[in-house]
This record gives sequence, C-alpha cells and structure tokens, in this order.
Amino acid sequence: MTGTAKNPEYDFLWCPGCGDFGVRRALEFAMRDWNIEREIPMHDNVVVAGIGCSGNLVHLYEGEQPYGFHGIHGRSLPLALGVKMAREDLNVVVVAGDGDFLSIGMEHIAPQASRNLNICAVIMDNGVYGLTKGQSSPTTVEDTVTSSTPYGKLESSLNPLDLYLTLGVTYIASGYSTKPRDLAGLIKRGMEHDGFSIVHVNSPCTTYNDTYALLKGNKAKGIDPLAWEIPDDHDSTSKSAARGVIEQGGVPLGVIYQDDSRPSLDQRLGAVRERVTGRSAEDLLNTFAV
Amino acid sequence: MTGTAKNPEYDFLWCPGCGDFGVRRALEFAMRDWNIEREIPMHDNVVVAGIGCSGNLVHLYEGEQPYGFHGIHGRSLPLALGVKMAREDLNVVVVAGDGDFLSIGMEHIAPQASRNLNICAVIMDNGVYGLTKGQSSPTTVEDTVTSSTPYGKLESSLNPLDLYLTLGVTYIASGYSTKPRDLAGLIKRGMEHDGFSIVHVNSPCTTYNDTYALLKGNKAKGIDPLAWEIPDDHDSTSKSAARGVIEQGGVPLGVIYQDDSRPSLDQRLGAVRERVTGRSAEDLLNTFAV
Amino acid sequence: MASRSEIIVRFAGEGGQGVVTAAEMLARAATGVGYHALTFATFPSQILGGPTWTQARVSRTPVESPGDAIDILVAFNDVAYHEHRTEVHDGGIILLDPSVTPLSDEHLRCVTVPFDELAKQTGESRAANMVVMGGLSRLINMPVHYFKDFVSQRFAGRDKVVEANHIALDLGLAHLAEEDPISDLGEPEKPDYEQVFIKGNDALSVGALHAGIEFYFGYPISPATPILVYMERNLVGEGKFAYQASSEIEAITGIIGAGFAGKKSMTATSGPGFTLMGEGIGLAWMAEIPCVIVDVQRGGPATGLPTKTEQSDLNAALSPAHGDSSIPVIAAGSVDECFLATVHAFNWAERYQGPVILLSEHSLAERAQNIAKPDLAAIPVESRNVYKGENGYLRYESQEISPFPVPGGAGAYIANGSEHDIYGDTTHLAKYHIQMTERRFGKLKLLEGTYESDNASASVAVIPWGGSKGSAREAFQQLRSAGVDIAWYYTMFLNPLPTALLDELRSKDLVIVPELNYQGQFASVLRSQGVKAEAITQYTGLPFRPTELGERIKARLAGAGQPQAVNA
Amino acid sequence: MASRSEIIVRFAGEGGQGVVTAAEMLARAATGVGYHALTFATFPSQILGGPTWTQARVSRTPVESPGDAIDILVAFNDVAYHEHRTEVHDGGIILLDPSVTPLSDEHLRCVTVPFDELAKQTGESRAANMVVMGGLSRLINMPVHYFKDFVSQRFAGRDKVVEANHIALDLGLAHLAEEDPISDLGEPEKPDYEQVFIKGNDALSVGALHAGIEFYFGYPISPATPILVYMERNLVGEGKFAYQASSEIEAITGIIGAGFAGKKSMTATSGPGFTLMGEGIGLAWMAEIPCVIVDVQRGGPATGLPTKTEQSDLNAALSPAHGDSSIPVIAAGSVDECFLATVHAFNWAERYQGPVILLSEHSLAERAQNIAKPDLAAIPVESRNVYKGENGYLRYESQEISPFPVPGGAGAYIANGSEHDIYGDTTHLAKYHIQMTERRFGKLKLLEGTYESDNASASVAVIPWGGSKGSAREAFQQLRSAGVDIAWYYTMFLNPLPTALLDELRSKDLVIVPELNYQGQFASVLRSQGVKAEAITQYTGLPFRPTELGERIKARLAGAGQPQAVNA
Ligand SMILES: Cc1ncc(C[n+]2csc(CCOP(=O)(O)OP(=O)(O)O)c2C)c(N)n1
Ligand SMILES: Cc1ncc(C[n+]2csc(CCOP(=O)(O)OP(=O)(O)O)c2C)c(N)n1
Ligand code: SF4
Ligand code: SF4
Ligand SMILES: [Mg+2]
Ligand SMILES: [Mg+2]
Repeated sequence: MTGTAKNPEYDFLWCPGCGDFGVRRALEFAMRDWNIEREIPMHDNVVVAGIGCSGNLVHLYEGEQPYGFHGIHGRSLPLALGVKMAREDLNVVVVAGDGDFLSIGMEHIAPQASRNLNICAVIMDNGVYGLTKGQSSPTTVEDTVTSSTPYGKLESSLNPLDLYLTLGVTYIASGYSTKPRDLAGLIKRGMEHDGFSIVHVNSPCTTYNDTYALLKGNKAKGIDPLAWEIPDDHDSTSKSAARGVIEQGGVPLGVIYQDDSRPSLDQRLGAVRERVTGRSAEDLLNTFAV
Repeated sequence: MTGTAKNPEYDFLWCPGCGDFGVRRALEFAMRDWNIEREIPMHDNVVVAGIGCSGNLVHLYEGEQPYGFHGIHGRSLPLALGVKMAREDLNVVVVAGDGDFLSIGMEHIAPQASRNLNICAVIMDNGVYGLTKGQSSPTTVEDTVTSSTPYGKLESSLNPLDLYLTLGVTYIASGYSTKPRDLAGLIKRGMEHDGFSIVHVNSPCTTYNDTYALLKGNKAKGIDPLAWEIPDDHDSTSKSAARGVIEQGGVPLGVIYQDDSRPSLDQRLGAVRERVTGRSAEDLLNTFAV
Repeated sequence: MASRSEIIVRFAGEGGQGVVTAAEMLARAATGVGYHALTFATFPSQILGGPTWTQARVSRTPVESPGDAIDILVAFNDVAYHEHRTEVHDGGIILLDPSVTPLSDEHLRCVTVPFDELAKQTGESRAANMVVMGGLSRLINMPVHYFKDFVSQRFAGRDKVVEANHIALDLGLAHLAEEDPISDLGEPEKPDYEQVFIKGNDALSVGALHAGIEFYFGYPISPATPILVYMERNLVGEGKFAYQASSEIEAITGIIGAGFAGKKSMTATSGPGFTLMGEGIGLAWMAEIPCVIVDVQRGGPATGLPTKTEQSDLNAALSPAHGDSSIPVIAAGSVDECFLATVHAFNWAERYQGPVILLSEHSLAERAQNIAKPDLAAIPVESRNVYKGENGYLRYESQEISPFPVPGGAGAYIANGSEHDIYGDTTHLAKYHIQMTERRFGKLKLLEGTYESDNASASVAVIPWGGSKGSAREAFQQLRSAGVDIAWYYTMFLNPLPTALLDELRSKDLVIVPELNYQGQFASVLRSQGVKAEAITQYTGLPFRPTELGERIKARLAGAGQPQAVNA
Repeated sequence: MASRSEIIVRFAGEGGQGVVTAAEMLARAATGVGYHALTFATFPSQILGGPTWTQARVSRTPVESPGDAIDILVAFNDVAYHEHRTEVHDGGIILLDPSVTPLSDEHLRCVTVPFDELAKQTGESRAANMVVMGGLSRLINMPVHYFKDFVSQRFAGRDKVVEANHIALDLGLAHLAEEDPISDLGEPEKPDYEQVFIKGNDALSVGALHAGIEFYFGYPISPATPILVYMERNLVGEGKFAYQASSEIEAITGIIGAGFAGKKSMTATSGPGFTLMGEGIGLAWMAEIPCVIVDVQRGGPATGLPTKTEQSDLNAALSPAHGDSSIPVIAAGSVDECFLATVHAFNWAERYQGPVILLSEHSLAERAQNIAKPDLAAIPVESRNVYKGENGYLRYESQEISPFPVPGGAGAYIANGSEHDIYGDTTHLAKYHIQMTERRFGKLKLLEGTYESDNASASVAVIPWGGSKGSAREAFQQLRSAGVDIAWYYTMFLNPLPTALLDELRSKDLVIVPELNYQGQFASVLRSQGVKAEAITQYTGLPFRPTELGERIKARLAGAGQPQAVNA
C-alpha cells in the first residue's frame, strides 16, 4: 500500500521516475502562490482530471486539497467548462494526458478555443497511453513500435502546439516535467491569463516511452537535446513569431504565445448581462396568457 | 411531392437557391469524368453523407447511382474510413455540412489527417445549421444573431482551411457552389490525390444565411467580393505559401495545398503486408498448444 | 342544426402555405373566447415546402388528445386532398381551393373557396390563411369577430396588416355565406381560472425556470431545439448560463460540471443525442451530481424519424449506460405535465443528488394547448442540502445521502467516476464497491412519486405512459360510458415507480399498456416487476386515436387469458 | 497422506514480484503433464507495483471456476500475508519469505523459504519465482521435473536462464525437503485429445480469425486491450485491416463502414467504450449492417472498476441505443466459449445482417486454462448472402431478409440510419416505418440458439449466464450430490433467448439466476418474459465461490415462496 497524506488506503502511485511527479509538484507550487497572492482558500480551486496515469494527479496532490473532479476519459474540458461557467470566480485547472486530451478528447479543444474559456489546462504528454500499458497516442513518433503498432506507427504524429495556435488558444506554453519551478511559473501565468490557457508539458513515461535521454541530449556523444529554452527576446504576442518557434521543432520551453486582446467567454457573457435582463418564470408564463 | 428520377416518393428538396444544388452538380460532373477516364462502373463509388441539408445530396444525386451511406450526425469520416480501408479499390467521397464536420464531427479530422486516409471530403459550408433551422455553427461569423445566439455569437469563428493545413491534410481546396464546373475540377483532383483530400465549399443557405451578395461583392457599391481566385502562380506544394493564401482572408478559390510526398494509409499498410505475413487461425491456435 | 361539443379541423398542404400556423391560430383564437383547444402538427423534414399538416381540436370542454376522425379538412393542394380525404368522417366537410378537383364523395361535402385569389384582393397575398379562417368561421359557426379580435391583438400596431387580414376574414366568410355550417359548437364557457395557451416545449422551459435552472447547455436537434432557443433567450442574468454546445457529449459533460459546482443544470435533446449522453449520465450517477436530461422523443432508432412522434426511448432511458444504475425517469403526458414534470425532475435531482431523465415527445413538444396557468407559488421547488461544515469532510462516508459540498466553500473532495472510497479517491476494494453501490441505489428511496387511478376495483386495468395519456384517457372514458369495467392508472414517475401503484397493478389479472413503440417497452418493464402487463402498440409516427384505441382495448379484454405474443 | 483431486494455490504480493506470472506458470506446467488447470488474476490499476494476486487451481479432472478457499498461499510480503491468510482453509499452508512475521494460526501451517536470498544464489535475482515453484513442487507433491521441463521449453536456446532457473527450482525444493506435502495430487491423466492452454481474450481473438474477421478497429481499454494487441499483430494480409482507433465512436462507426463494404468486422471494448458505441450500434441495426461488438465487462458504472470483474453491462447491451431495437447478445461463459461465442457472433451477424453484441468479462479475459483444442473444421462459419444480380435492386423492398449488395458490385443503394423506403431514401411515411420496423425485428427469427439442461424435470432451476457459469455449475453439482432436486439450464444466447429454453423456464416454480451485479439484470429480463426468476447477486468485483453460491441457492430454495426484494 502506498497511501497519501490524506488517505492512507489510496493505492495508486506513479512508476519511479515518471514525469508526472514533477508536474504535480509544479502545480502545487503554482496553486500555492496563486492562493497566497489572492489570499484565497484552497477550496476556491478545482482540478478537473482526465483518465490516465496523468489524471491520477488529482488524487496524489499533496498538502491542502483543492476540489477535484475525476470524470471519464476525454471529457475534462467540457467538465471544466461546466464548472467555470457555473462559478466564474473559481480557478479551474485541467490535468490530462496526451491520449485523453488529443485523441478521444480532441473534439473539445476547438470549441473552448473559439469561446476563449477562461481555464488553464496542463497536459502531460508522454507520447503514449500509459495507464493502458503502452499503446500509441497521437503524439507518438511515426514508425514507433508499441504494443498497438507492432509493425511501427503508420501515422504522422500530431503537433499539439501548432494545433493550439491555429485554433486560437490565447495562452500557449510548453514545459518539461523535470523543471518543476519553471513549470510552476508557466502554469501560474496560465491561471492568471484571462482566457483559454494550455501548458503542454513533456512528462516522460519511464515504463513505456522513456524520452529523458532524448530531451536532455548528450553533449559527449554529440546528441543535441530535444528540449530548448525559448529565448527571452521571443515576442509571444506575435502569432507568426509563435509559429516560428513551433516550426523550429523539438520541445521549446517557455511561453510561446499569449493574446490578451480577446475577451474570455465569461467576460463576453458579462457584457450580454449588461444589455439584457432575464425575466422571472412568472413573467415569462404571463407571455402565454390567454 | 418532389421525387427524384429514381424515386418518385422521395420528398425532400433543398430550398430555392440553396448552394447545395451546385455542389451536387459538381460532384456529378467529377464522378462521371472519373468513371469515364478509368472505365469503371458507377458502383465503384461510395458517397458517405453527414446529417444536414448537405448530407441529403446522397439522395438527390441524379443519373446513375453510386453506393451511398447516410449514417448519423458527425460520423461521416469514420464511416468513410471503414469503407475505404475495407475496400481500397473504391472511390470514397464524403459529403457533409459545416456543423456535421466541424462541430460534432470535429474529433475525426485530425486522425484521418495523421493517417492520410485516401478519401475526398466535400464540405458544404453555409455557416449555419440548416436542417435544424438556423442555429450557429463553428463557421458562423462572430457576433451574428441566430436562433441560438439571440444576443450575438460570443465565439470567434473557426477557420477550417487553416485547421486542415495545420493537421496535415494533404490536399486542400476551397470552392464556391455557384461555379460547379470549377468545383468539379477541384473535387476530381481531390479524388485523384492519394491521401486525405478536403474540398471546402462555400455553399450559401438562402433561408438562414444568405451570403451570395457578400461572396460576389458589389462593384457598383464598392463592396469587394469575399470570394477571390487563387492566382495561377500560387505554389500549392508549399505549406507557407498555402498559409499565406489562407491568411489573406475571404474565400480563396482553387487548390490551396497539395502534398504528394506522404504515403496514404493504404499504401503504408501495403508496405507492411510486404514485410509481414498473416497466419491462419489453425496456425495461431497451435501457438497455444499444450 | 345539431349542436356539438367539439370540432376537429385539419389543414393540409405544403410547408410555406401557412399550414403550420393555421391550426395554432384557430386554436389560439378559440381559447381566447373560452373554448378549449389543442393542436397537433407534423412537419416535413424539408426546410421549405414539403407535405405538412396540422390540426386543431376545438371544444366546449377540456380535451386531452388530437382526437379521432376529422370534421373539416382544409386542403391547400391536390396531393393534400388525396392524402387526407379518407380521414374525414361521414358528413364532414372538405374546404378546397378551386384549383383542386375533388372526387365525388357522397358522404362528404366539398366546399371551394379561392384562397389565393381572395387573398390577393386584400393587397396582402400571404393572407390566404385568413380567407380560410373567414370561411371556417361560417362552417363551424364561430363569430368572425373572434378571429378579428385575435388578429388585432397579434398584430397590434401594424394597422395595415390588421386591416388586410380583417378584409381577408370577411371575404372568406362572405364567400361561404350561403353554406350550411357543419354544426353549432355552442357558446364557449370561459373558464373561471387563469389560462395560458402554450406548447409543450415552452411549458417545459418555463417549468425549468420555475424550478430554478441556472445552467443550460444543449446541442440542436429536432424536436428539442425550441428548448435550447428558449433558454438562450431567457436564461440570462448573473450566475446564469445558457449556451449552445458543440455536441451532445459536450452538453452532458458540461451540465455535470455545473451540477458539481452547485448549479441546477439541464440539457435537452432527442434520441440520437440522448444515446450519446449515456456515458455522461453514468458519470453523474456514479459521482452523485444532480442534473436533468430531457429527451424529447422522436421516431427511432438511429437518425430515425426526426419529425414524427414515438415513445420508443424508454428502454434507453432506463439503462443509458453500462454498469449497475437505475436513473430516475419522469415522463410528461400532457402540456401541463411538461411544466410540472420538469419541476419534479429538478426536485428529484436535487433531493437524491443525481441525474434525472425527463421524457417528452414530439407530439407534446409541438402541441399548443390552453391549460390552467400553473400557480407557481403552490408548486414547491427543492434545492440540494449543501454542506456547510469545515474542511476535512468525507463526502462519501455515509451509506446514505450526505450534504453536498460546493466548490468555493469548505468540504473539498474529489467527485469521481471511478469507484471510490469515502474521500472520493479511486479504489478497487470490494468493501467500497459494495458500500457505494448500495449507497447509490439506496438514495432512490427518497423518490416516491404519485399516481392517479379511477375505478380501481376492476380486475383489469389500463395504464398508458407519457404522451399516450390523453388518447388513452379518452378511450377509457368511452369504455366506461359503454359499461366496460376497467380500471385506470397513470403516473409520470416511471422510475422508480410509486410502490403503492406497483402493488395495485400486481393485483390485477391484466394490465393493458398502450404505447407508441413496437416492443411494448413499458409493458415489459412492468412484467419484470411482477405485473401481468400486455402492450397495445402503434409505430406509425402518429399518436393513438382514442376511439380506435378503445376498440383495441375492448378486443384485448375479449381475448384476455389467451397467450399474447411478446415483441422481444 | 490423503490423495486429493485438486489443489488451489494463490500468489500474493506486489506487482513486479513475479506474482502475475507465477500462477500462469504453475498452471501451464501442470497442464503440460496432463493436469487440468485454471488461473484467476486481479491486477492493481497501478502500472508498477501495487497489491496484486493470482491463483491457480490444478486438478486431475476438468475444473470450471477459480474454486473456493485456497490450499496454499504464497505471500510475497507482509501486506499480502495479512490480506489473504483468512482465505486459506483449515489445514492449509502459507509459504512465506522469512522477512514476514506470521501470526500464530493454529489451523494453518506456515512454511518459510528465503525467496530472494536463494534466488540470488542462482545468479539470476529474478528467479525468486522459481524458488517458490521448487518449494511448491514439494508441498503439492508434484515432481520438480515438470517445472524443469517447462522451463527448458519456455527458455529454449537461452541456456544460462534455463540453468539458473533449474538451480532455483532445486534450491526451493531442497529447502523444503523435510516439509510434509499438503497432500498427494496423484498422477495426472493426460487427456487423449489435443489441448491448448489459452486465455479468454486470446481464445476470443482466435475465434474471430476462424470466423473470418477481416476488419478490426478498436480503442485501448482494460480488459479488452489484449484483443486489440492480438489483432494488430495477427490480422495482416491482403484485404485485412487491424488498427487502433482514436476513440470508441470512431471504432464503432469504422467497423460499420467496413461491414457495409462487405467485410466481417469487429471491435472490442469495455463498459465505458461500449456506452459510447450506442449510437453506432443503433445505426448498424437500422441500416442492417453486419458487425460484431465485443464488450469485455469490468466493474461499472462510469469509469468504474477497470481491473475487476462484473456482469453488469447486460442491461446496456440489451438496449444500447434509443428507439425500438433488439440487438442480439451472446455471452461467453468459459474460455472455450470465448472462442465459440465469437464464431457464433460473426455467424449471427452475417446471417441476419446486423450488429451482434458479444459479452465477455474480466475474469474470463484473463483466465488461462487448458481446453480441448477447437476442431476448426467442425465449427461452421457463415457468410452473408451477397446480392449478385443487376443494378436496380431494391435493397429494402422485402419484408424479410434480402441479399446484401456490396459496393464495387451491382445493386447500389443507400444504407440509411434515418427511416427509409425500399431504395434506402429517407422517408417519413408511416407505411415504411411499419414495414421496416417489422422487417428489422422479423430477421431475429433467423437466430435460434442452443442451450444445455440437466435434471430438467425439477420444478426449480438455476440458470447462470456468462462467466458465472463455472461457479454455478460446480455449485449445482454439489447440490445434486447433496440430493437437492434442482434443474440446470445454461445458454450463451441471451437475446433472442432460445424459445424452447424460455418455454421450459416458464414452467418452473422458481428460477434462480446467479449473477455478478447488484440489480439482478438477467433475472429481470427473464421476469419480463414470463419466467418466475430471482437473482442471487454479488458485487464485489470478484467471481462467485462455488460452495458459497451453493449455500445461497439452498437458502433461497428453503425460503421459496417468500416475497423477494427486487433491486429496481
Ligand atoms: C471511454 C474510455 N475509453 C478508454 C478508456 C481506457 N483508458 C484509460 S486511460 C487511457 C489512455 C491514457 O493515455 P493518456 O491520456 O496519454 O494518459 P497517460 O496514462 O499516458 O498519462 C485509456 C485509453 C477509458 N477509461 N474510457
Ligand atoms: C447526434 C445528433 N445530434 C443532433 C442532430 C440534429 N441535427 C441534424 S442536422 C444538424 C446540423 C446540420 O448542420 P450542418 O452540418 O451545417 O448541415 P446543413 O443543414 O447546414 O447543410 C443537427 C444538429 C442529429 N441528427 N444527431
Ligand atoms: S506507466 Fe508511464 S505514465 Fe504511467 S505512471 Fe508509469 S511512468 Fe508514469
Ligand atoms: S435551409 Fe439552407 S442549407 Fe437547407 S436547403 Fe434551405 S437553403 Fe439549403
Ligand atoms: Mg499519455
Ligand atoms: Mg451548415
């Protein structure tokens, strides 16, 4: 039995070295700072989790507990939409895996981008389906052999950052699980951003797709690291600069794009409420009077 | 009762002026030429239709009849995948509306793009849900008042061409329903392309979203037409040139992008079949022998 | 001329000829002066044009169904004439434009009125409707000023329109001045209570607002779309949200998120969308989140018959998802009940903290009817018991219902769609699966609905459900008048069924269930609960006709005891 | 030392300690020499580590369930020891590493073997397994060369591994040389027929291949994933397609497209994915497209209990979508039936031209067992009747099944999920809805399954379904041995049920249905069809134990006639 501080009977734990440990730590940092700055209690935060190793973060969260919703596979975004638009005052964070978010959950990204839903999604991309033991995911590299692609993956892999940018996500950051402090910064900035924020994290799966070596590279052997820091002079307000960063390939680290000009859905609804007043059921009933 | 040549009892017809008439004509031209060139019978073609005014094309098809599948809302792509990968020899064409393809069906585009599924999808975009009488669709322009957006649409509208390009669709054309001959050419080229082809057609809805005037513009009044011909010197093999065309806005007419370098899914599977031979059930059973 | 208590008029033609609004106008005008009226409409799926018909039943006493054979057919074109003439009963009238050449029907009276020609004379070519109404006012012996008053009110401020329509009414009337009325409907008795004239979908929407709905999220689909449209327009204000979803899956999951966040939330859909919501509904059951899912049934299966009525989604409603669950189901059976059932659905969802399915159907959704105006103050509204304690609350500790923690307040926990322990953490331990399963089912005990009965001592009974209530009630009354000893039962609460009702039904020798599906779905449910139930089914896309249904019930009673085929 | 016919060994510890493979190895080695064996496994949902246990039942005669209390517990750690010790029956043995400190259990024998320490001595630290097996060979009195031969075969060509494992076996055996065996299992009698040792999911996959599957499309989900993996690897070749879908909705719709294109197609999933497939299944029913949908059940509802067994998806399988439909359902009840039922499912789908649901469950999927090798030549395979005529064919003209046109050949039509006419064009006419509804249901007559019975003259009966078959059969045999007069019935064919079976069941005073769910789902179905059925339920995530089940049946018989609570 592993257990958590809160729940001695809880019996799930990530594999040793799993990237998700770092992501959890980063989220804990970000949320703690968020609460302190605003002097708000932890229960003003809601973590909506996908199904996968990644989603189990919601149970493994340490210290004071936020609210959590661990729903069904692929539906973290619409659940989060429900929470956020029901209670615009809450800080709503999604945690999900690449399979959950980009395969079965794919349909939900575009609408939230169009709406500019004011939540922050933290995606743990390990390029594999961890919890179901190693099948290929949309971000699995072409030709890779996995249990579900015994003769190599026959699909090109999806570039999620490019997709987010095209769909109009208004805050796009890319991070790495081994750098929880940096990652915490990216997440917190995403929470602060008024609109749809996605922090896409490379969070390696030590059991089925261990990419640590690739990400880090190996100077001695002359292997360039996949991960690279976005330079300070990158203009994250420029869509074309953002596209440029993405097109350089590899795993850029930092804020890729941020558009503060578009109002978020709750802000737009607020504007409607100023123009239009609702009527009581009694009033509405009377419009049908004989 | 309207009826069709085939079926005197068939009782659906598009509204007068509906763009879908032109799209049907274009598809008829394209398929006729396709069959003649290959000397193949019409029953080697399959039209998979979405649910919407647009999808009814499959019933209104004139002359010799292809096979058709009119399934459920949003699922034309996976149905088409089933047909195509079951019978790689067939010409499989999808006909669907913007709501069907880009809202409820959104999740199915990315995987087919990654797979480079060798089918041709003809999307009739009227920026509205026609069949359900005028609600907003993903391509409805921001702020538009529709029956489901009485205070104006609060979402930015989706740019489907940009999305297709980002997802890696290997043939992307944009057309207009009033030009059935041109459109037929775009469709036929899409059918010829070995890979995932999308012909995105502006097909106005005279009843709920009549955009003819906007598309045509009005020289006299100094209103520029939304629709514009892509110049002959556009390099459709270049992704950045394609992006440039899309970023010019309006409704470009012609082939935006074509990538002939990526093998289609059936071609890739063919390559696997050359490497790997399947075993009989008897053989496989014997691997479990005690 | 014999006086009669009611009259049924059908308008048939093409979409766009004013057919759709004609029945509603007749009914609305009639209720305005004190008659009771109820409409029935069936649409083509085509947007413009296409064969369509609507019908109004106008009566001195309250009516509950579209009725039987028609008294007057207004045929706007040839096809409509031929399609519908056989449904006019002997002695009935067919009102035609002279362009239609009628057959010689001895037992029917054909009356021609040049609809379009007279309309043109008014300067408002779209007034053909009103010409017809003018003619009708003569044929059903209803003072034309009823219609004029209605027109004046409806188009108040648009004097030219009012005038043209008044002229059209006069022209139609004048044209048939010499024609004998079909009968005298008699003076209406204006009810002494307040009334509304409303469609089922609107009643449902207003019911949701009365129940305190705060969050609506839905995807367009016939015949549920009007609820989306109504909500988008009217559910506005601080803390309120009405929005079009990108799919039914997004819709159901969204309202669950809102339910979790403490809101009264709802979505409305029809069959195909309902099926897509199955996984979400299972989640709401598992995580114990209140929400209301409306299924306005149309013909099934698959894309089915989008513009026809059917009651074939009951099985799906009773088991929308895998695993052990028993989602509460309430079915509206009339326009009033569209209102009431919605309030009940919210109350149940709040009370037991879980999803509630509300079934309506095409014929109710589009039925416009005068009903007593619901006395809102007298219809209680419930809200969930919110947790008000400190942090450290164990949400799922008890074996029974427990206060509901709302984010933003103390009591943080994890709502979980996996089997969970008392914290909401995922678990695989048998003890928790047993506890939580029993907890989820145990909460259903909080939901005890009511039912109605009549002549309950009879050993055989009839129990319709949903929108077949009205036809069945009228059939029942005919049978009782004819001296047949049969009991009547009815409830909106299909799951859990009222326990006392079940006890009564179990004591009967035969329980007949009229329902609009092939399988006899409710009868099968009743049999599984120990009732000797047999279905009378119809799967035409249209409602039962009361008299025909009465005949079928009588035949069934005559054959009682004989083995009955069960549609599996 | 008393001889006995069977022995049950449980291995419990953490994932990664070799627990998962130990039971399989014991069973595999035992079947290699002629014993019968069956395994049971339950996994943590955690990827590495986490509490896990497996069990092997080894017997001189065929066995059908994981059995009752255990004879020998191998506890790899302290937690496992404490968790499982109470399930060892009196006189049983617990095999421990010395690091675990046992309680003093008078009626149990604790035997320690330094697993890891001895393993290290072999130079292969992962050989702890084999040390255990060596010890076991002494305790169950099974010649150690059985294991040695098995190891030589399994690791053929890897001499160092073979050698280390042989040493480990010897060390374990030597360590317990002085220990009394628990009993003498007796010489195995090697069956005189060919056998395979196979898991349920593999049997199902090979069954599909025998049935002629050409198209597989599926999304990963426990416990169905191994079918996807098997298909990806083995369904290759011209005209064949096995592929990972991006969701269950894509999977179901994809196989329908393939079915339309003339292929035998299948998908496999578990509860949550199955629910998502509802709309597609309704489409296949409506458009009359053959395809097979496998639901390897796990605990529900919602995300539920992914790694536990349950039989709670029957309701969902019987009504996966809105509208009138009755999808054929076949449930496998054993590893052999995982093979057979799959062939039947394809045959049915081809024969009646529509979707067929095949239910399996976690405990069968992961059960490894020796079964008689299916005689493929003797298991008939059906293929749909393909239309071979000219163009101009009216696909849906007849009231009955009609030849199936395949794209690429003459007979073009429109497969349609909306209600359609004889061309496949969408229609709203009542006459077609009636015709097509009756056509769709009428085709079910082509599907008449078989059933088995035993002591059929008794007035009370037991009828399990699916994976509870084995436990129920053993319970039944115990009851019969004890002189209880009870009948046995069983069928894989849950919908439509064999008509003769239904007739027999209807004649009983009481029909007891043991099933692994809360609601008593199958019992309820039987009641709806006129059978006096009552469920015996269990919802622990684990299978029935035969003896315990027998006791519950006996108690139920004693109480027969007393009112029985029905879980709604
Ligand atoms: C509807 C449904 N389909 C499938 C599953 C099985 N499933 C659980 S997690 C998972 C994929 C997880 O991959 P990812 O989202 O990348 O998360 P990871 O485990 O890699 O962190 C799948 C397919 C499910 N629970 N529900
Ligand atoms: C699952 C499901 N949801 C909703 C519907 C209702 N519906 C039918 S067509 C349609 C939208 C049509 O819009 P579009 O795809 O743009 O086609 P158009 O009519 O504009 O050509 C909808 C929502 C349905 N049939 N099935
Ligand atoms: S399987 Fe991979 S993703 Fe899952 S816990 Fe282990 S390392 Fe992490
Ligand atoms: S509603 Fe619009 S899209 Fe539909 S048929 Fe009419 S014009 Fe065409
Ligand atoms: Mg992953
Ligand atoms: Mg559209």
